[in-house]
Amino acid sequence: MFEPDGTPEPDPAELERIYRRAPVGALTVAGIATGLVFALWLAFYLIVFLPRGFLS
Amino acid sequence: MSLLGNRPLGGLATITVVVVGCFAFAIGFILLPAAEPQATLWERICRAAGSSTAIGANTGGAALPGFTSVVLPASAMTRGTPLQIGRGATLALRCTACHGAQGLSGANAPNLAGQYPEVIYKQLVDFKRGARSDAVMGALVAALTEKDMLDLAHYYAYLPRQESDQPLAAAPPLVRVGDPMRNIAPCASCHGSQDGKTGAPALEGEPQTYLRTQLTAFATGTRKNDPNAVMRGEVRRMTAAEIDGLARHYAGVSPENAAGAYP
Amino acid sequence: MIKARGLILAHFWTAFVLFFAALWLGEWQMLIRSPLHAWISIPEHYYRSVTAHGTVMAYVFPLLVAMGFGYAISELSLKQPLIGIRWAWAAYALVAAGALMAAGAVASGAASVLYTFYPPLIGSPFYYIGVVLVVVGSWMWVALMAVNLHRWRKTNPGKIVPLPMYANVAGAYLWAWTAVGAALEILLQILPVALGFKTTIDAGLARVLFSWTLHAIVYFWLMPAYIAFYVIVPRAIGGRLYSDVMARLSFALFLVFAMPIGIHHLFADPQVGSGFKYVHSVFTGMVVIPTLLTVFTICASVEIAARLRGGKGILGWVRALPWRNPAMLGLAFSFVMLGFGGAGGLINMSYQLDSTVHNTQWITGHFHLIFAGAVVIMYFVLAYDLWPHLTGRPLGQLDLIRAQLWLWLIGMLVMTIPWHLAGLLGMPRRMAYFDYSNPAIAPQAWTVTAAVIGGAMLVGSGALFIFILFRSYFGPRLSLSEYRFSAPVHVTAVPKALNGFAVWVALMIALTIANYGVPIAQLMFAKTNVPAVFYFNR
Amino acid sequence: MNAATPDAGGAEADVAERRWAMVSTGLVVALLGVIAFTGLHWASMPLSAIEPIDPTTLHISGEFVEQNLGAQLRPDGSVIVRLIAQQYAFNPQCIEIPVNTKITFRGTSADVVHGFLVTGTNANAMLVPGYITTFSTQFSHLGDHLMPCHEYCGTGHAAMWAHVRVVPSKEFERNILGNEGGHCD
Repeated sequence: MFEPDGTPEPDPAELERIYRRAPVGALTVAGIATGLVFALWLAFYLIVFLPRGFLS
Repeated sequence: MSLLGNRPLGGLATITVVVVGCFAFAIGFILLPAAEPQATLWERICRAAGSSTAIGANTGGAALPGFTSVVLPASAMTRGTPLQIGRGATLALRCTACHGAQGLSGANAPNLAGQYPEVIYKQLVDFKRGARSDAVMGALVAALTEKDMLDLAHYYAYLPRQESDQPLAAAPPLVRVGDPMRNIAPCASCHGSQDGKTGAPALEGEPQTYLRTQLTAFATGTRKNDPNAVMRGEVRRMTAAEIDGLARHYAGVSPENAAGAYP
Repeated sequence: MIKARGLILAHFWTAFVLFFAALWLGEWQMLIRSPLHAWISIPEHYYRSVTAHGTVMAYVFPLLVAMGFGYAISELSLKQPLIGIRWAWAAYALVAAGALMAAGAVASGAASVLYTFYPPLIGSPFYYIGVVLVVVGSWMWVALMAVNLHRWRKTNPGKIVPLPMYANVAGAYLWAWTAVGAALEILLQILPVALGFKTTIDAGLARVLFSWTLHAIVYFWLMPAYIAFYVIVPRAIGGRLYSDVMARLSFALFLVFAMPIGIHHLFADPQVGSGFKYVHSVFTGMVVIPTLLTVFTICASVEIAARLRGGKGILGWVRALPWRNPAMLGLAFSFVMLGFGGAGGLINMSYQLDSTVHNTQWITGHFHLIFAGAVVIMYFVLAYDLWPHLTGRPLGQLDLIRAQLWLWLIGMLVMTIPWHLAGLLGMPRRMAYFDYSNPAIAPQAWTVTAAVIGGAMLVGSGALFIFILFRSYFGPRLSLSEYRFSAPVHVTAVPKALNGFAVWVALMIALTIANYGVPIAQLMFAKTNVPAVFYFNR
Repeated sequence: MNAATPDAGGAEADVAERRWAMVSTGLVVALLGVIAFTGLHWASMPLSAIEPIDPTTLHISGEFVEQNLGAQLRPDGSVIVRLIAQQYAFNPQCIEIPVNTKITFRGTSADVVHGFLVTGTNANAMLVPGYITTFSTQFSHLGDHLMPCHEYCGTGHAAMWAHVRVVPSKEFERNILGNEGGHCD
C-alpha cells in the first residue's frame, strides 16, 4: 500500500541493464555491513574476552 | 538458465550437511579435547560426551556432629490421615504444658498449630539425634519413634494456624526485599506470606523472645541444624537491632506498641 | 479483497492488543528496578510481570501474527479461498483460550516461574495447560497451511509454488518441529508433577528439551519478518526481487539449521558434554549463512529500486532509495538492529566467548534487539501493508507511520545498547531490584534509567501503532486493486528440491536427532531426578 | 509472479549469490576457526563433565558437606573451591582465593536451578540440581568481585549475591593455615 500511485512499469531493457550491474552496490553495502558485524565480534574477542581469562 | 537448477540440490545439501557435521564432531570430540594432556582418543571422545570418570575429584565427607542429618521424606510433606492425626493428638498431651492445648503457646515456646508437618518432623528428629539441643525437648523426644514424630507433626499441622492480618507491603524491608549486598534474602520468600520453601516454618505469631533467641543462635552458630547453613547464612550479617525488629514483626508486635509483650 | 479477512483481523487485533499490554508490563518492570523508583515492595509482583511479558511476547504475540499472516499469504499467493476456515477459527479459539488460561494462572500469582518454565520450580498446572492449548492451536494452523498448499498443488499440477507460500509453509513446518522440544518437556516432565502424579523431575533434561525449542523459536519469530523482506518490501518500494531461488534456499536452510543448535544456550550447563556444545556452536554458525544470503539478496533488490529511480554510483544509489516510504524505513531499521543483534548473537554462540556474557543483561539486550527490534518492526510493516486490504480503508497519512517506526528504532537502541554494556559490567538478568548504593553496582545504574527512557519511547510507538490501525476504520472506503507480492527480475527454473520440503524436513529431523539424540538419551538414563519445588502460596 | 514460465535471464544473480555465499561461508568458517584455535591453544572450553549428585543429601555425606565448602589448597598448589547454591544464598557467601593460581570450582544446587558469575571475569556457570558443575580458571586482578546468582530461582532471587575476594597468594596461605581461609563470611 506504500507504493506511489501509478508507478510506471519499468522498461524491460532498462531493468535488465540495472539487474546486470546491480549487485555491485549491494555487494558494497552488504559487504561493509557484514564486515562491521564480524569486526565487532573480533573486537569483543580481543578487547573483552581474552583479558578476562579462560575456563577449562 | 539457473546454475542451481541443473544440480540435484537435495543431494548436494545432504552431502554438505554431512560434511559439516563430520567436521564439527571431529573438532568437538577429537581435536579440542586433545588440549587435555594424557588422554587416549577414546577417553577424549568420552570426555567430550560428558563422561565424568576422568574428573575423580570426589572427596568423601560426612556431616560433623551437631549438623542436621535429616532428609525430609515425602510422607512428611503430605496431609496426615485421620488416624495419624488422632494418634498425634494423644501423643501431644505431653506437649501441652509448653506448646498449649491447641498448639498455641502461653509460654515462650513456639506455637505449633498449623505449622508445616515437615518442619515439626525435622525439628523433632534433630532434637532426637542431637543436632539441636534443648534440655526439655531432648528428654521428651528420646522415647519417640519415627512414626510418633510423623504423627505429632501431622496433628499439629492439622490445627488451625494463627493468621496474620498485616499486609506484606507494610512489613520491614528485610522481610519483603532482604538486603542483596549482605546476601540477606527476603524472609517472606521462604517463610510464607509470599512464597514458601520446603522445611521453612511459617513464622507469623511466634513468640518474640523465641524468635529472637533462635535468630541469635543461628547468627552466632550455636544453633546449626539448618541444612547447608541456609539460616546461618541469612542471619550472620544481621545486626542485633535487625534481629529484634524481625522478631517483633513476626510476633505481631507493631513498632509503636513495642512494649507490649506477646501474647 | 481477502475472503478470510475477519479471521485475519481477529488474529492481528488479538496479537496487537496483547502486545501493547505486555509492552506496558515491560516498561513497568524497567521503571521499578531503576534508580528512579524505590525498591518494589513485593518482589513477586515483578516476576509475575516478567512471566506475563515473556509468555505474551515470546509465544502468543508472534504466533498470532504468523498465523494471521499465514492465512493471508495462503489466500493472496495461491489465489484460492482459505480451506478449513472453521478449523482456523477453532485454532484461534484454542490459542485465545490457552492464552487466557495461562494469563489467569499468572495473574493470580500461582505461576511466577517465567516463560522459560525453570523446573524444578513448578507453578500452577493451569499455566502449563494454557501454554499447551496455545501450541495445539498453532499446530492446527500448521496443518491448515499444509492442506491449503496440497489443494493448490492438485489444482495446479506441475506449477512452481509461489515464493510467499513456500516461505510461509517452511515457517509452519519449522514451528511444528520447534515446538516439540518444549511440548515434550511440559507433557512428559512438568505436567505430571504439576498435577500431582509425580514429585521429582530432571532439571537438566528439562533444560536440554527446552533448548530445542528455545533457539529455533527465534527463527520462527523471524519468519514473518523475512517473508516481508522478500515478498513485500521490494514491491512496496517499486523494485524487483533480485533472486527468487536464493530466497527459497534461505528459507529451506532455516528449516534445516534452526533446530540442531539450541545447546548453545547451555554452554554454561553441567548436563551436556563439551563435544556437543562445540557441534551446536558450528551449526549455529551455519544458520548465519541464510541470514547473510538474505541481507545480500534484499540489498540487491532495493538497489534495483534505487537505480530505477535514477540512483547512481557504487554507494550513491542509497540516497535514491524512497526513504519516505515506510516499508523502506522499516527494512532499513530492521537491518540496523539485525546488524547489532547479529554481532551480539555471533558472540553468544561462540563456544567459550559466551562465558563473558552468559545470563547477563547483555543477553536480554541481544534478544530484544533481534526479536523486539529487527523482527517486530517488520511485523508493523507487514500489518500496515496488509491493513487496507483487510479493512478496505486507507491508513491515512504516512507521517504518523514514519514517526512510529522512528520511535521504535530509537527506543529500542536507547534501551538495548546500554543493556549490552550493563552485561559486560556483570549485571545479571532477572533481578527485581539492585542495590545501586554499592560502588560495584552504581556504574550500572544509568543503563537501567536509559532502559526506562527507551521503554517509554517503545510504549509511545506501540500506542501510535494501535492508534494508526484503529483510526483507519474511520477512513473512507477504498476500492483497491489486487494485492501483489514482489516480482522477481527473472523467473528462473526452480530446482525440484526448492519446490517442496521433503529434503529439508528430512534433514531437519535427521540433524535434530544427530545433535540432540545422545544428550537427551544420556539424561534419560541418568538418575538425576530431583524433588520439585512447588511455586504456590501455601 | 507465480506459475510463470521461466525466462532466459537470471544467471547473473546466481553467480553473484554464489560468490556472496562463499564469502559468507568463509567468514563463518574463519570465526569457527578462531574458536577452535582458542580451545586448542589455551585449553579453553565450556564445562563438560556430567556428574550426577543427589541434592537432598548434600548436607549429610559427600564432598559438599559443610566443612568441605569454600577454598582448599591442594598439594599441587592449585586451589579447589566447593560451593552450594540454594534458595536464596550461596554457601560460602564470600569466597577468598589467591591471585594467579589455578582455581577449580565445584558447585551444585540444593534445590532449584541457580547460576553464578564473577563480575569482570569469564567465570560463569549454571548450577543445576542433580548435577555437579566443574570448571577451572585463574583470577589475575586483586580485589573484591561480586558474585550474583544469575538465574531466576524464585521470588527471593534478587537478594542472592555473594562475594569473591582475590588476595595475594601469601595472604591466602596465611589465612588457610590460620584456619580462616577459604571463605570470608
